[in-house]
Amino acid sequence: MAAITVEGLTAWINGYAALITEHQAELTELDSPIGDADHGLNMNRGMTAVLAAIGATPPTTAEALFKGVAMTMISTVGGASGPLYGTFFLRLGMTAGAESELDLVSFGTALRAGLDGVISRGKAQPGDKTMIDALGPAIEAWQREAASGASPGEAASAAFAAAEAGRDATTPMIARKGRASYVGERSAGHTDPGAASSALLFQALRDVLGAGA
Amino acid sequence: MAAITVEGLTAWINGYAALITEHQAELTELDSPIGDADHGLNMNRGMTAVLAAIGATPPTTAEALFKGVAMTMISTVGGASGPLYGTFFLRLGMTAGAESELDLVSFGTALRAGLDGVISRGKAQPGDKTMIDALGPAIEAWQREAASGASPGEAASAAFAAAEAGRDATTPMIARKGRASYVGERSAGHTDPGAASSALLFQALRDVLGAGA
Amino acid sequence: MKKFINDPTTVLADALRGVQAAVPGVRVDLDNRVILRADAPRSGKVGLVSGGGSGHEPMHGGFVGPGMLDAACAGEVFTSPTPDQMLAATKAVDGGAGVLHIVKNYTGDVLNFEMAAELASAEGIRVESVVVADDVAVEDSTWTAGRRGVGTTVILEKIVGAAAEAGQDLDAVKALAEKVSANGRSMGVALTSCTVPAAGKPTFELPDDQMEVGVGIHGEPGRHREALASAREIARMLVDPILHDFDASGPAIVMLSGLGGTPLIELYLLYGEIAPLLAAGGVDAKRILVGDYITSLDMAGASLTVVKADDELLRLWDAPVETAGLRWGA
Amino acid sequence: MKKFINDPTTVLADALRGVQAAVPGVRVDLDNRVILRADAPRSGKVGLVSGGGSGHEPMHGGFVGPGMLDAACAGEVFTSPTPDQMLAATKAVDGGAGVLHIVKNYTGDVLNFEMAAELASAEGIRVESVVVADDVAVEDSTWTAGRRGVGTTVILEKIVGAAAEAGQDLDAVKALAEKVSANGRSMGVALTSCTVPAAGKPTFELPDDQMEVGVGIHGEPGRHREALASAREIARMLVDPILHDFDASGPAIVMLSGLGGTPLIELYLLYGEIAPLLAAGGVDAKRILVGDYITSLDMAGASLTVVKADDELLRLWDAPVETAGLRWGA
Ligand SMILES: Nc1ncnc2c1ncn2[C@@H]1O[C@H](COP(=O)(O)OP(=O)(O)O)[C@@H](O)[C@H]1O
Ligand SMILES: Nc1ncnc2c1ncn2[C@@H]1O[C@H](COP(=O)(O)OP(=O)(O)O)[C@@H](O)[C@H]1O
Ligand SMILES: [Mg+2]
Ligand SMILES: [Mg+2]
Ligand SMILES: [Mg+2]
Ligand SMILES: [Mg+2]
Repeated sequence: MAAITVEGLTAWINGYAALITEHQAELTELDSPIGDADHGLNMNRGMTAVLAAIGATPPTTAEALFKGVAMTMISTVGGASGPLYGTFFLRLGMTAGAESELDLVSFGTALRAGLDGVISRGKAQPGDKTMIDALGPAIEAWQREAASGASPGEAASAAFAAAEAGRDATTPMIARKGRASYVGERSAGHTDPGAASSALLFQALRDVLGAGA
Repeated sequence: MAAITVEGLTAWINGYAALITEHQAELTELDSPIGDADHGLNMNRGMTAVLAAIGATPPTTAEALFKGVAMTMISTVGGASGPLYGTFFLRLGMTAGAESELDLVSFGTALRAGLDGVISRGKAQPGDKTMIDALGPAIEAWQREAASGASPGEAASAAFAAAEAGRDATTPMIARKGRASYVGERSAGHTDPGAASSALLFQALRDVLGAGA
Repeated sequence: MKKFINDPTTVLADALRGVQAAVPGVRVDLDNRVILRADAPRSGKVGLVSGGGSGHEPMHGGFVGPGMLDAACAGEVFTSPTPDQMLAATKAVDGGAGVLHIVKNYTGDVLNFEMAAELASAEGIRVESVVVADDVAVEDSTWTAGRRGVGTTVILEKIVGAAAEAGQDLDAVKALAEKVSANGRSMGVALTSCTVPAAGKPTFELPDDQMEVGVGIHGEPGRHREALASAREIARMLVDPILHDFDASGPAIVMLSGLGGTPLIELYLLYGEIAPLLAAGGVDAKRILVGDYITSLDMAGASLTVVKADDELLRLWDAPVETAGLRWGA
Repeated sequence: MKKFINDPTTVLADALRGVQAAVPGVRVDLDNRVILRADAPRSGKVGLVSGGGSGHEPMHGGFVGPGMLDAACAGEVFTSPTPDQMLAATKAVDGGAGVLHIVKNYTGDVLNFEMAAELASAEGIRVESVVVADDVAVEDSTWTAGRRGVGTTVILEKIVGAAAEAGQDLDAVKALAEKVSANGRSMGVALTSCTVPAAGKPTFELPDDQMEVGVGIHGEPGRHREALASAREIARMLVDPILHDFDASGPAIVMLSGLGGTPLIELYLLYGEIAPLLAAGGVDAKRILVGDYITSLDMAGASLTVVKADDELLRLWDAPVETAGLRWGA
């Protein structure tokens, strides 16, 4: 059965950091009409710090990798996204355990635990116009593909496609959580910045695991 | 010998008030580059109050008229011009005395006393780029014409011409008194607002006493 | 963007150095970005920790000192501080009687303080929290993030600070904080946007003849936009939503805070219009603050806060306080 | 022009009503536009009267109260008050020990206070005056109007207020005022113009990338204009002219005042750059104020004041004061 090595997972995080830097302005722009115009800044500050931390001592297990990502994000991002992404990676790492490689199903279980962490911390429901509207469908797709024996590339492609669809589905939603909820009905018509940064997370995974074609 | 009645003097003050209102924006404009952009506002506030005061109880002597003007200006104008014009009219009234009409020489003596009051209060020298650079030449011209037996109209025309020349002569001067002195050499090239309002005083006199042709 | 800064990315660190240089009686932990009472921890005293994004000065760092906060955590401009900052502050001020976290109701602040409380509890420190959510510009609902926390926070920090200074225990201090929080309402208006240094341009565009009614202190959009009105009309737009939201009659502590770019003469002028409206609504303004207390960088605007007060709250309000932002009796 | 006003012509009257509504312990004479200590006159105490154009709040009305001024006369915006206002104030605060007029060196202020002093003397009140002329941006000369009076006025009012409160007589109070005045220097910088309500447009045009170094508090032009610089460079532009003007080494009271449109976070940041420069110049900043104390309507900018201090001045500085603008120990 196909497995993902800790090197692959590390490449995923590095790729995510690069995508965040590339899309920083765009994420901040999305956060302007319905938030406080800092989501790109926040994520970039955090992922830049993550890159530096990983570069200093390359982790050898999934748990070490993701706990490191979590702690760095928690202590550098701030805002709503810091504790939420931090919790995501913390639970992901704890569930993945001290392994040097993960099969697709185990990785899916770990992703699901991360998502559950985000939900229990942020109390958002699907449809509240938050990052979980991208994370949820993406992780569901991954788990479905993994269960049906797909290749890593196939699973990642499906997850990314689902994340993008989930991100786009936030556009018409009326925000009920986070800063965007203050503008109430006027939040409709704008894509959620956290959903957009979550879609990038699965874009990075797809890029690392191959197009799966 | 020709005389100026208190009605004529009252008409002078009324005419001055009208000119100030008419030129308010221009006086404030002159006060912008070398002052604090309020000379027109200040003078208009004062002369509007003077009009109201005169209208309420028309004075019957020169002393009553000018003391009233002085007290009203002192209590409504503020800034540098309030006490200076106030002092001018106070001394003018005190020297003119409780008369219902004045000959040209007596009026000239009273004007001179007013000017002396401005100088002793403000300590400005001719050439310091202040109102006395218009008042001084104007009053000198009036006294010269009065001594040589000119008509009121002739004296007033000569005084106004001298006031205008005095006002224009302030343009190249470097201010040594008042707010304009803060900008030092950069005050050169701008006409002094107080000299401009003083020229209007003699324009009003000329208008009331006839062109003298 | 015209600001006294060296570099948009070092604003917070540079400003904290200024606080360190200018304010006696506080200690600035530059690494953790925490402003602390110089004499912290005070043994047996409940520790009060607040914090939030920067750009709202004097809140919160300006309220650290005897009779008010023990520590304030400074986040990046308009961004919640992080749990490790809060943990450092909590540990530094714990004198054995536990610590109260004073949190404004923004998802970021709430979540980060929650994590910090978990971490502090894991280290054996008893932590309680109060969340201020007083901005009547936002519709309240248990299904959403709820109201934003604004001006009531300042008044709460003063009152609760006096109680902690007087030796009240953590349960009492927490109950008092919840009482103040429940009794406070705020409403703001912006005449101009603020400019976040890192963004370099105004957060929102507001035409020269428009104002934003119900604006948030991070430049969040308000209830609506309308034509710039007179101070008299604006006073009504601030007072009415507060009086409609709760029964504010009786004694009160009232604060009219500038948002950073509005001079004091305008605030007094506006307060002159607010005072009769409050009186007509039965509000007896026993204590009044007019000035910059909770700001939004350089935004021109104002925010009105009304906290219903009883003798207990007024007595605690009047107790000595010695901070950069509020000082009396000391 | 975006301001909290009703009408450009009623700004002063409307703002004074706000002061009356908001500030306890003062009485506002709306007719004469004078803000008075509620308990004036105090028998046997030297009365302290200050005043000037409005638009510099909290100066001077915000400094009326126990331990500071007895009365402040409010002129129209940026225009000296008139002698009758000053006379009314002088009469209202004279407790038989005479009155000190505190005057900033602007021709209008000097002349109007002079006339008021003459009128008060004629009514049998002993009046002395001190004229503050501390702005190093202006070249000093006995042949001109001399330097403008700015920030030292605030520090003088506090110190002299403590001396008068302690019962010092008029000669002693006047001598003290002259000592403070002689020991103070100020320097300001503007990032933007102010807008006088009656004018409705900015007093001067300042391009987006320029600043005015040495600006006056009425928007008077400064020493020169130059490209907008970093806080670090601006700090040097404020400190150097002061240190070059006099030997400022030794203990000092230092004030960094915002000009009305600059938020506190920037003032602290700027002070963080000023502090080491002052220290390097031998200035031992014993007491520090950072905030809005002498403003210029909504101008973005700052003004630095350094007053050399000895034990006497520091002791008087620390004495209790209870005003809207400065308060401690009371
Ligand atoms: N309660 C929540 N649960 C899940 N995600 C949330 C919640 N609140 C906010 N978010 C996400 O966080 C994003 C905003 O992050 P960011 O801008 O970095 O923080 P802040 O709102 O504090 O400025 C939103 O776009 C949304 O996706
Ligand atoms: N010492 C002085 N002596 C005579 N005139 C003076 C003196 N100082 C100022 N002025 C006059 O006052 C005018 C300015 O008046 P105004 O703008 O009303 O007062 P302010 O300067 O207080 O704003 C100047 O243009 C000048 O003519
Ligand atoms: Mg945001
Ligand atoms: Mg002027
Ligand atoms: Mg934020
Ligand atoms: Mg003026």
